Amino acid sequence: MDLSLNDEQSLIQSSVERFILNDYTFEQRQKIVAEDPGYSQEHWTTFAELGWLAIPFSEEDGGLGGTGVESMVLLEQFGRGIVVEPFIPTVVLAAGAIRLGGSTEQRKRFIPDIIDGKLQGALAFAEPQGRYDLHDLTTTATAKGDGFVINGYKAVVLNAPAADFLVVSARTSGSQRDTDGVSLFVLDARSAGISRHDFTTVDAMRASEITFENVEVGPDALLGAAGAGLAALQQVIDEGTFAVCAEAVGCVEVLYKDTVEYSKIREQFGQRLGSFQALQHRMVDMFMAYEQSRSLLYMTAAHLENGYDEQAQKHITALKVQIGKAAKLVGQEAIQIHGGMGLTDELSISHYFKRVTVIENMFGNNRFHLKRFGALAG
Amino acid sequence: MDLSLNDEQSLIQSSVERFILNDYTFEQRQKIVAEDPGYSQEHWTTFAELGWLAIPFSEEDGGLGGTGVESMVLLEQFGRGIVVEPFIPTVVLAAGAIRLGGSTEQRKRFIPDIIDGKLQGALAFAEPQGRYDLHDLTTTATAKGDGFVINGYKAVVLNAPAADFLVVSARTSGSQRDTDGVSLFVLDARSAGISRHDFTTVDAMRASEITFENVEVGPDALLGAAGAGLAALQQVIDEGTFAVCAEAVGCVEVLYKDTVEYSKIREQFGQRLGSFQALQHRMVDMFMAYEQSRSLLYMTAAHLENGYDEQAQKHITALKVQIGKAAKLVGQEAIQIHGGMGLTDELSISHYFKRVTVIENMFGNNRFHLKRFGALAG
Amino acid sequence: MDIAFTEEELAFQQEVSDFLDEAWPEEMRRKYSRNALENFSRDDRIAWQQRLAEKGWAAINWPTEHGGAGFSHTQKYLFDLELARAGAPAMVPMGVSMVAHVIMKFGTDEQKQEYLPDILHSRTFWCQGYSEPGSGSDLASLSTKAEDHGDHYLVNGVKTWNTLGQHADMIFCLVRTSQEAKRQMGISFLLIDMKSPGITVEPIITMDQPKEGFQEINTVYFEDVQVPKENLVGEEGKGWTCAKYLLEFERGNAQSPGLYESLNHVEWMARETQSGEGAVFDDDDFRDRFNDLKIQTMAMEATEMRILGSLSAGQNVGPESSLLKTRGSEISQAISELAGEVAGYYGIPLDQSTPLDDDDFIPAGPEHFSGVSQKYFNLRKTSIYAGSNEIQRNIMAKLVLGLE
Amino acid sequence: MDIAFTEEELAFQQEVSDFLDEAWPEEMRRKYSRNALENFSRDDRIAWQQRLAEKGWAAINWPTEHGGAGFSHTQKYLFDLELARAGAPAMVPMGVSMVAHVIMKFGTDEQKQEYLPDILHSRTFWCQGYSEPGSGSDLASLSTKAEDHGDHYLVNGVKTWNTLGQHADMIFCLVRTSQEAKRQMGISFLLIDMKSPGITVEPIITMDQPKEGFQEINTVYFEDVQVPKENLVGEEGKGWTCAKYLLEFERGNAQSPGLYESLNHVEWMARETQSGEGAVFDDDDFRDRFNDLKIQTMAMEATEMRILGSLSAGQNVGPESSLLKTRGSEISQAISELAGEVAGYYGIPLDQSTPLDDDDFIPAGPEHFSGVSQKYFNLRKTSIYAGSNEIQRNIMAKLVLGLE
Repeated sequence: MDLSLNDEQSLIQSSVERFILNDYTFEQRQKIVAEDPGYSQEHWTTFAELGWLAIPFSEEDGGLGGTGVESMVLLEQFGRGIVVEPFIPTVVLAAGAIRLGGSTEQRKRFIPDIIDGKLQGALAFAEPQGRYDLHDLTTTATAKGDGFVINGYKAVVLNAPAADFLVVSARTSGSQRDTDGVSLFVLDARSAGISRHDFTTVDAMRASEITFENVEVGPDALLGAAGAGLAALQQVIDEGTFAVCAEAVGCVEVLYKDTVEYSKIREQFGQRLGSFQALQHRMVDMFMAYEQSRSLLYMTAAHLENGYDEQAQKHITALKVQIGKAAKLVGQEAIQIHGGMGLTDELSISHYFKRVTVIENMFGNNRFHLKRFGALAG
Repeated sequence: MDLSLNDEQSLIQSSVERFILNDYTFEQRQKIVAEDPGYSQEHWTTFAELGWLAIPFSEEDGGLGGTGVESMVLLEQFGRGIVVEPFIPTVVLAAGAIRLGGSTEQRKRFIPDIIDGKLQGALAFAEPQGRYDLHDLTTTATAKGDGFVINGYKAVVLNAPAADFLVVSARTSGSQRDTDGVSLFVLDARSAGISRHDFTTVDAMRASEITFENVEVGPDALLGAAGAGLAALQQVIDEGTFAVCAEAVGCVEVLYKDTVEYSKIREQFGQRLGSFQALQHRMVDMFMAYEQSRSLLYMTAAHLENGYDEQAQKHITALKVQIGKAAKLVGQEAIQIHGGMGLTDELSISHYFKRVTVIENMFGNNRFHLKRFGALAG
Repeated sequence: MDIAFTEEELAFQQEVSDFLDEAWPEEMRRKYSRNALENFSRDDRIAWQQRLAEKGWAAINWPTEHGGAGFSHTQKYLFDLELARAGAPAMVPMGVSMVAHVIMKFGTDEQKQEYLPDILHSRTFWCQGYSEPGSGSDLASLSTKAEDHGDHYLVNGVKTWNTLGQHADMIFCLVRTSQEAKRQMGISFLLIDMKSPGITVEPIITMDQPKEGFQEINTVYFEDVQVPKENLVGEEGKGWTCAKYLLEFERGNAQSPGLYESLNHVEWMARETQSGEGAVFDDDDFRDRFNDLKIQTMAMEATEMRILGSLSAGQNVGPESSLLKTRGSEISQAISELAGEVAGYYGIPLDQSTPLDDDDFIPAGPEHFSGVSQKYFNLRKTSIYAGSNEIQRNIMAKLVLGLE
Repeated sequence: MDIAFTEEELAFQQEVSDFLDEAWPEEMRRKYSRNALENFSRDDRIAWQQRLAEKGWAAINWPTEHGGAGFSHTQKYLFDLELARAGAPAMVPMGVSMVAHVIMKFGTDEQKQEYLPDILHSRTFWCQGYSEPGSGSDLASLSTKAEDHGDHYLVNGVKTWNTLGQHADMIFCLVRTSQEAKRQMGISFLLIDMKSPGITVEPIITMDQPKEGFQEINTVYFEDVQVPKENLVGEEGKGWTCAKYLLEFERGNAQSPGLYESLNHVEWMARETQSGEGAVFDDDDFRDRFNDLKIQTMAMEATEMRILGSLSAGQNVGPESSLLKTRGSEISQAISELAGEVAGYYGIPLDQSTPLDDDDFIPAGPEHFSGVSQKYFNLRKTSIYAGSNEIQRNIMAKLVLGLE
């Protein structure tokens, strides 16, 4: 039983920490998000050079063979910088589907270029009527020749505006809410029949609504066996959930620590805010929420080291609940204790708050995961 | 729109308030509960003399024709004294069933003696498997001759040890959870076939588990039409719910005010407790919870003045939720802020806390009423 | 006790409802419910307020001698209720509900004649200059200076958290006219023309990111601004008295009608929105939490009835107003949180639509989810402004509980 | 990172489990789970502790030189886990986990020889004399006096919140040996024989109303009690140092095993208990709240692993122990609240049963509901004793967050 990082993991941690501190100040971030494409290609190249984009991939695929702990370490630091570069959409989600569901040929086709920072991807999985149910799909892929024709609509596809390739979930058989019959396809994001409505998100990311109209793909677009894609999709979403939780822990750390620091400087009625006992106790609650969230994050990572089994799934779902509650408490209190300044776009604190609010609504909110936790065995 | 008391109601209020202040100190109460029958017959006689036992009954039945507001005023003050005399079990519940469901003959047989303080009653309605569902009954009443034979088991019947008469819900037809087929019977508490297991409650009341074994009753025991007793029972329980809510508001008032007063005297680290801002803010939350509960109590009473309609039912159910939450918050905080002293039997504060805890579990807890609220129209 | 409305009251309610059908038609409602933030345009707002004024309903808290509506407490409640139902905005408060009361109480006859009619008929748009950078809830720490230059004051300083100043014709300010030992002394209450040379207005972008020109708050800079002496209200150095008097009017309105309306909207959205086999509203847990907020609102409504109802006309709400402010903000924030939960992924897109006719913004998802998260972000302000909830709790601890 | 246990650790866990099967058999478990309050009898408790001592497992926090179990952190965790699973009580802490550490650190060799073996083998039952009427969380305000009478101290005063003093052979006390300006000075640490003339023990009846003789706490009165000088531990006037040292040991144990056990019990009850068409546990809302507590417990477990696991043997937990104490008490209180909810009407009867063989108390309802409300009342203490949660938050604000 050991929840500490090994030397290699600690090295990643300090390298990312240094990057955030030196090259990713809030001012720099704000410049990046103000202009298209909403992230820095230069940073993305740096991520590739530092090997960060290779972390989750097997050595066979040219990656570093990370187990989850390494991604966690990276994303916790990314959270501290509210990094907007699309690591989660491209590396964790879209490439994750290829990593888990793709053939050797498919992996070779995409993963080396992803690791080199040359490809951006997006996972188009959510539909308006489906909410958080991955299997609730009206998008269809109908066999045509040896390939498929995809028709349907996908909601809030993160990083789609920049994506070179898309991974799409579509139904090859069965009815809307069947768990069988779900297939995953990887395709060129500029394929004929794809139209996008691009938009900015409240947390300064870019995303799209995507319509698929008679999009024809070849047989090599299918990831894994037809109709059996739900398991891979579930695992990708679980890994994505774990990733946003790691990021949220980093955000929560900044939210609570910045608030404590602010309270030490800011004066009201001739007294430092931090000397008011009512606020002290509330900041202690923020600290406790952070500390416990981080602990559960690390315990979940330790389970993932054992493999993506039922215990790991159960811990990921528990973690999402814990982080969701902690982030809401800490975020709301951070704004409240910052007072008027906390409401402004000018201070970084509101941006952390918005990021954790979005994370709470991603991949299933608190109540969704509370129910899933109850339904999972173990 | 007017939530204030009229002159007569104000008179009742100040008369009960005086009684609590002068004749019902905590020490006096503790003496009463230490001995059988667990309440003061002398006080009961006083209640009768002051006309309090006549409040809810119609003038036709020899009562004062109160509408709910008068009972509320009385019980709010009873709450301030954590009065143990069985006003709710006898007058509100057992006699309430007769008042609502009884024939002229039946009302004449019981109500005058109840008003005179000569009769004690108890309502035996809950069964272990039924929890808060009034219609979930395994107790049966089978026709025999022109009367009935009752068999079954009733749980936690308040005031049963002292009761002269019982009102019992039993199934005359249908299966366990049917809403039809529920009948109410009034019978002598010492009828052959009735056996009791008496006990004290955590809030110093007396109650019994009751077994009915071939208890024979005549046709005059049936209250209202056979099989159609659920409506009257539901109304009685709603009136009981309203009554305990009024009582709880009185308890909450004492819990919060005593805590504030204690915090003004008690010193820690050379400072009065009440000067610590963290405690001040929590005591403000106690105050707000009280104030809003009391407001909703009064608004509910105003609806009851209009009659026992859907709006009244909905308000009673909302009130139970509001009071349940408020009493839990205020009770727990009162104990916590009193510290070690709050844990003792010696101080009255823990007795108020225990009473509101019991009230929370009576007639449906918070979650039961939250669901009922959602199910009620309007 | 009596929960029912009289026939007269019900007739009044009908009258309000009929008026709103015409004055704030479905078309306006649709225009402003396109985005949860409901950023009204200056023109629409003024036109609407002038309609209210024509009807005699612009100034519901004014005495009738000055053109007040003369509503009873019940009428006020019903008026708020119908306004909320129709989705029509309340009057912008800075003129009619704030500075007007100070002018009525402390102003000269000349000032009353000059300002009150224009306020009543929305011919002048007012804003407020109280807070300063760094002052937060500690208003008395202000440092904007007004120096005596004979016939005028020379004003220098910065005011912030200024609501809708970009639209304003006039601003009422607390300024320091002398340095006294006790900080509350030496503060004066000044009316300043926003077109005066030396005034600049800069938007503050809040985290809900309203579109340019639709910001709610601003910083106002004063650089050698000349203000005629006749623009002083009350005595010089007694501005704190005016400010305290005004504060009493800030928190007296019934909030439950608006809260019910927000709840109804969330319920409607949750019934429209699918989740799993059924609608979001069919989920037990969701409905329980929704109903819990509804019950909190009922308790709030009952408290408003008790507190507001017990006042005779013209009386001010005491420290209990702190309770209403605190609970009202907490409940409204919780409702907006629930709305965000209903929106799910569609809480993520940023909505920067405006109510301007030439705006061709297309929302990413269903229109009713547009700006739902931004509304949640925006409402964080309600527990911070007008005396943060911490300040309100301090006030209640002191004035209601007697704790110091 | 590694979440799995080694083979050696699993073998150890099995050994504990096998031992418990024999030493704390199902029969004892049934006896004490009859009532949620689990008031153990003195005899059963001592017999059990002596069994642990025989096995070498009585003193899990002692160095092995004094007879400590020499457990690793993981072993401690597994030991706590199995104890909780078997429903076996932990050691009464006042001897083995409290005074023993002070004696080891500050005691003379004679004191070590005289007291430690008897503590280890539960031949002496210890209790604590710290708090005084009125002192609350402010320990340093104590006023029990120990006057120097040459070869002995003469002790006069009152100690309260004394746990299980009715069973005790010895008490360790903080007493005032001189009056100093700084209140922490002049306090000394004394060991006193409970059979000394002048000592009387009076029960404090707590709101959970335990049966006579089974009270958890007492007041202890000292009237001219003579205490030999050799019973002073450490230097005269340095008792505060002993007390502070001891406090570090009070909050270091893993609580999650016990919390999981309580949750399992609630789950079992909720599955057994009917509500409407199904079991209470089938209610979505109930299960969500139950699982929320379970997730809180998982986060607590993870925090314990991180904090306790990062210590090398003998190191003390820092201010983070305040986090564990605070959250542990809050979660355990919430679990007991949920248990009360399951019990419904059967939370109302008072249970005054005892584990004595001649007790013929018959519970009103199903046995598993006996004392459920009383347990809820009883656990209110956990956020008050050993430094209230307010004190813990003060400590964290100061030592972790650096706020003053």
